[in-house]
Amino acid sequence: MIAALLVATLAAPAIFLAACFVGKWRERALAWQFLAPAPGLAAGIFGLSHAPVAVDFPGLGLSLTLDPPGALLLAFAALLWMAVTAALWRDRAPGARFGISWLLTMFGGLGVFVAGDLVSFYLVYALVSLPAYGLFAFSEDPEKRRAGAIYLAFALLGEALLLLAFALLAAGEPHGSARIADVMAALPASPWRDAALALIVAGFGMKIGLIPFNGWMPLNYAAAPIPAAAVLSGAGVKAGVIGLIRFLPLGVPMEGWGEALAALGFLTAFYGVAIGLAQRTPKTILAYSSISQMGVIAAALGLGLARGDTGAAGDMAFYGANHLLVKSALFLTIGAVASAGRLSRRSLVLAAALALSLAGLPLTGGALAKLASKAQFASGMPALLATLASIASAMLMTHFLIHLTEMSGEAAEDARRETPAVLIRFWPALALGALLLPWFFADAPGEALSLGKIWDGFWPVAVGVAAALGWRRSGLAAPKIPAGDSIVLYERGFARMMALGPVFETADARLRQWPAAAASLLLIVLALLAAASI
Amino acid sequence: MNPSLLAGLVGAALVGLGLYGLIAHPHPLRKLLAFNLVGSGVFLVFGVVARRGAAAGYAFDPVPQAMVITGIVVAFAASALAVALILRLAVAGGDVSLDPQASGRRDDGEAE
Amino acid sequence: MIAQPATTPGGFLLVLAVLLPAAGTLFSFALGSRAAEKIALGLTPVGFFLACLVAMKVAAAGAPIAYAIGGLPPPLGIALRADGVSAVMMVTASIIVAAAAFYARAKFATPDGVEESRGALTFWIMIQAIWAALNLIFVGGDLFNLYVALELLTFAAVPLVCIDGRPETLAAALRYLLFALFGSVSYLLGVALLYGLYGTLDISLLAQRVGAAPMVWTAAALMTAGLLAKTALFPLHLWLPPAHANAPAAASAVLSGLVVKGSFFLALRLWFYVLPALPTAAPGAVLGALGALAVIFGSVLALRQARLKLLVAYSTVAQIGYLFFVFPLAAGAHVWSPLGWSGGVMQILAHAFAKAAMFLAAGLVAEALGHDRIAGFRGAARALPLTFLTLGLGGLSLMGLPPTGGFEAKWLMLRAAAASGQWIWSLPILGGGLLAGGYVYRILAPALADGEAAIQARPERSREAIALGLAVIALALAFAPQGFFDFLEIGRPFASGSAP
Amino acid sequence: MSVLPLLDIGLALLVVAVAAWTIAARNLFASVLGYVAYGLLLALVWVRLHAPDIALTEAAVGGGVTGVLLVTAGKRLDALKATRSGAGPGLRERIVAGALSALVAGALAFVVASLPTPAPSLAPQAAAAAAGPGAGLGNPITAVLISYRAFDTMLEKIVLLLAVLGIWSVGADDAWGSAPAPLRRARPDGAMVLLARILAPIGALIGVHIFWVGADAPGGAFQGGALLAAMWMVAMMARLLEAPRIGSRALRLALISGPAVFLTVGLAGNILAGSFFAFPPGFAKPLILFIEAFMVLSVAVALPMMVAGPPDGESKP
Repeated sequence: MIAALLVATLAAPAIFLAACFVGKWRERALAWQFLAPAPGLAAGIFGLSHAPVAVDFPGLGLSLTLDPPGALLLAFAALLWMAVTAALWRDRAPGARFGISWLLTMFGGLGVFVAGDLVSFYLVYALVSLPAYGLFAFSEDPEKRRAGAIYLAFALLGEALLLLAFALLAAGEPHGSARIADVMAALPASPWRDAALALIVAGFGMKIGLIPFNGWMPLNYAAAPIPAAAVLSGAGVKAGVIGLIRFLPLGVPMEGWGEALAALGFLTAFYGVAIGLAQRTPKTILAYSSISQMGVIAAALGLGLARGDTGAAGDMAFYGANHLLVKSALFLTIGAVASAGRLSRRSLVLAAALALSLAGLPLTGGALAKLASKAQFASGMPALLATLASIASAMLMTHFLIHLTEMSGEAAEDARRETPAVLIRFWPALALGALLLPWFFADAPGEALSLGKIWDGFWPVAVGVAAALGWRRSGLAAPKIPAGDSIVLYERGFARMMALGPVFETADARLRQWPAAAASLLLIVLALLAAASI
Repeated sequence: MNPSLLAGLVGAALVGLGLYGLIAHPHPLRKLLAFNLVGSGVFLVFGVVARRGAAAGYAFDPVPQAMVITGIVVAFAASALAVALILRLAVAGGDVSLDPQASGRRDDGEAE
Repeated sequence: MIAQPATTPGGFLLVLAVLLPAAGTLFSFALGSRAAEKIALGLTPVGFFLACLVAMKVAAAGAPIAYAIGGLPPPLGIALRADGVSAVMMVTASIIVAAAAFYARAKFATPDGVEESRGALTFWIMIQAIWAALNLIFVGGDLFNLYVALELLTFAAVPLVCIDGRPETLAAALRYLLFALFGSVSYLLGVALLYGLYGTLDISLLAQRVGAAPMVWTAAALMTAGLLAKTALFPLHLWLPPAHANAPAAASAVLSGLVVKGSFFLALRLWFYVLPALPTAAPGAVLGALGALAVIFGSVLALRQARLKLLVAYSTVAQIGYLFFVFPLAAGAHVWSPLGWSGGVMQILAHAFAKAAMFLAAGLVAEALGHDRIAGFRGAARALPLTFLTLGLGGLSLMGLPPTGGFEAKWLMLRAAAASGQWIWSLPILGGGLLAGGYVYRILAPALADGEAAIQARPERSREAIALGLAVIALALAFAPQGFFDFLEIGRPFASGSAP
Repeated sequence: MSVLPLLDIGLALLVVAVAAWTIAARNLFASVLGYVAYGLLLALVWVRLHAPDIALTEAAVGGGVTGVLLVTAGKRLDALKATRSGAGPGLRERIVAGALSALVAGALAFVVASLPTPAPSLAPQAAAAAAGPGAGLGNPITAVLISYRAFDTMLEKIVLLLAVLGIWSVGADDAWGSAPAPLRRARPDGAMVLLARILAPIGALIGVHIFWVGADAPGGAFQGGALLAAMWMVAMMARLLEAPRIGSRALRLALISGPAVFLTVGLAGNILAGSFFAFPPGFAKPLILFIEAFMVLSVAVALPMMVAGPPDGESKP
């Protein structure tokens, strides 16, 4: 049963995709593609109680697996995809180019949670990364095209790093198996362990926006229409989280590696907030909040790695699942607020609860997420940093709420146009759902309701909110930092690299002159002779 | 010095001369002559191998000699094809240079 | 090495596979261009069937099949031998030749009212001759016989380059011919030395006799350099971009997809079948380094082309580079050698199908838009969806993204590079993939963008389908089962089970 | 010390000197003439290497037909003012080129000088096979070409055919089917015509003779065919004969006849003698002569057509 569901998780989007290649079915396939994640949803829910499961198809070299962290993220991601997809195609009929990009991204976004061998994981990971270009970059707007090109460059670079990482993983497995479970079991003893780990952290770090690979994310979310930003920030980024969970050897203490990743994670968490506070557009602020939150996840995974704690995987899956719901709901909030014009008091409370959930506001899902991370941030320096991160998050989200209410007319108009009417109408329900749903999946929800825990969760949020409001009242202006911060430097470096192009052209033109080519022929003879004689 | 070694050295010298012509001569017909020099040098090496292989009542090993005959035919066919191209190019363009930059002719003109 | 009978059951198929298209060229020449088209098209299914039969025989025997021509075994006679790789290459060649032939019908039909036309006769004869030459290259067991095959290939390929008679194509053809001729004599010189050393040119006999002597290395260096000149490995690529970019699309597909692989295949034969017992690590590294330079230079230059066909041609320069990583990655009898070998062969196949598909598609684009300037592609994908789907799928394979044969090739090569500790080769493999991403993006991003492309003539659906079919094969290669890779090991010296 | 080694050394020096002249000559035409002389000298070297068959081939093809080809090309280029082509490489490049060429030639000389003794040879096998597959052929080279390595020879004839078609294909579209331009535009003078009238029939007879004895003595299909071709070219230059239209069916059939008959007999060998390109015992010699006769025809027609070049449309019917 569960095996069939796992297969169906991949087969359903594949079937819809195949239907798109028949001209007369295409439109209908795209309109009904909201059904494609249904098997994934079922598999996720079923998997929560039945995981871990693994199904192998040796003839195809394909394995599918589902473990509890994967099941939780799969269920939430499938739910999000279904809801947003259904709303989007009910409201309007996006073109085939957008629709197929959407379907491909969804295919990959569900597949990463069940792929059990290196090659299929690589395939679905590429799907969740590359086709997303089509969701926002085909535009007359040069800023969107720029965002697209940068997005693609990072995605391809990440793919390249991971390909090498996977090759090292496969080479370290003595029996030639490509199953993730097998290669990870062999990794601690592998001679390429350190290189593989570095590539894994860098490769998946690009997806989750770890510094210094964070710059593409704000550009991407600012350029993407709100439904796309919702699924990309919610479900898409979690491909990087599941990647780290799957490909970090969490059961074996890795001192050094763990600490390094934790430090990088915390650095990213604070860096994201700091740069985010200097931004003014709600979408960009949310992007920096994502960077910061992913930094927290990376830090927790790093600490888990250092201690050899497998529990970090489940904890961070829960943290990520909560972020998945909340962040996508927050993007929809921008649309809802924009179309309402002014926020009613009730809506403001709801939006604030949603936003501050990311800082661990008590009674929200965020409180549970924060509780889940406690095992990693138990005491000492990590605990302190985690608390500071909560405060910082609360500041950033307050900053977001302020700018949400002060959106320019043009930005509001864009946001209103981008968001499907259904989602605007049902926004309060969606927001409530995002706040409450995690309660049904937490291990011990009751614990979060104890007074002590409530106080623990409350005071950092209060401090953060107060600090943000105080800062605003002080009138101190934040420095102007362009969205994407470090990306500007990369672009400059890239332009300098592109300036090398003519150098290559000149060299090529020289080498293609007859005398040079003929002399090369003789040189090759002599070089081969010399090499063979050594 | 025995004749076959001498012929071998002549072959090597011809190969060297031809290779120099290949690099240094801009005119394609001169390159074609250089090719024929290298070719005949290679055939001489075959001839030396054949002569050294004299055995069983034969003054030479017939197999490499037969290969030379095949090789000469192929080399002639190549020369004839190259000459046809050179002449046609001279008629069409008036310029037979092989390096596009030297003649100002670019090789990235429109396709079809 | 296991002694093999000179002629095995099914060996006669190898002779037929060569003679069938050879006879086709003769009959076509006598009967004129109208008949030549029918003969060439009619032979394609037969040739495909023969190639499949050869593959089945090899698979059934689990060993190479062979044929001693005239019943006279080597060293005096000439033997043909087909192992796993030969059979796979024969099937590949037959598919791509067939695709190019059916695609070319629109351009190279003999016009009504004319008894015979120049372009038609030339195209239909030369494509059969290329096919015959390739089949011989894949199964030839004698180095001099292979020289004749190599010349047959060159003589058939050159006229295709200048078939439209424009001065720039004539210049390209002349450059190609002259450079290839020097490649041939270089190869032939090596052959002469090997004969002088060992008194035979039969590959398997030579493999038993060669030793690591300076004379052997001289012969190998000369032969290899000659073959590289014909393969257009950087920096010997002077002739390739203009020749492949200016030939008609169907011809470019065959030239880029197959013809350069012919001489490369002989380089494989030389290093892996004639000299497998020798320490080839250092020359292998030289070849790999040239390959790395080819990948980088070819990709950067492809990135900077303004015309689609030149871009695709420079991409061939880069993709040829990947082939040469097989020399450092598959040499010897190591545990990783099969990985490197499979990766190298997979790269041949993936590039053959992907590049043929892309050239055919590029031809359709040029016909439909009246030009092939990338800057003028805005909105073209909406007007020519199938054609740009073909370019996209082919591009995916060049980039090495899954699920494509190009990915499979890079995946295998990277694993071989990691396992052998030669991580240095992973840099050009990955860097080339990134650059390929760049040039594929340059084609597709404007084409997929909004806009109205001015279509002059809508391409026929059947020709679009042919190009797409090849791209789909390049995709399907990713799903090759383990049995396919085991098949590629049949007959490879040092393959598991036949270690010396 | 006998005279012969001195003669050998003198010949070797002369060949290298003439070769160097063809490379060093400033003038294109001078270089071409140097090459023709070189081809004839080379034939002598082949004689000294006990290779009379190759000497015949070299004299007929290397000196004769190639000479006409190159001289004609040189003249036509001269008429088109296309004998110069850009500036050559500079002095530094020339020095590098010289050094590289010398290195490769040096390596080659070293390898040739250190070829193993005793030399490996297939002569014993060829002698042994003379009783079998090479039955009845006194000239072992003919046996190699038509029997042991028949596959090479048949394919090489197809190469010739492809070259002919390749040459034709560079012609103009609207000239297709017509005859190539005459080898000489000008009307020849009487002496030339007379020479041709006398020379051509005698040469043709010698050509047929060379083919006929080629089975047992030096000579054979290619040498005979080449001589016939040369005589046809002499006749064409004297305007006694004109080049045929390339669309002519007879010409096409003559061109393919050699490889086609070879291929057919080769295929039939599988049924009649148990293997492709094998000859049934007892019929080997007549079959070989039969094949060679058609090869002579193909060669005799192919070489002049290759020299004549693409159809030019002026003699269109």
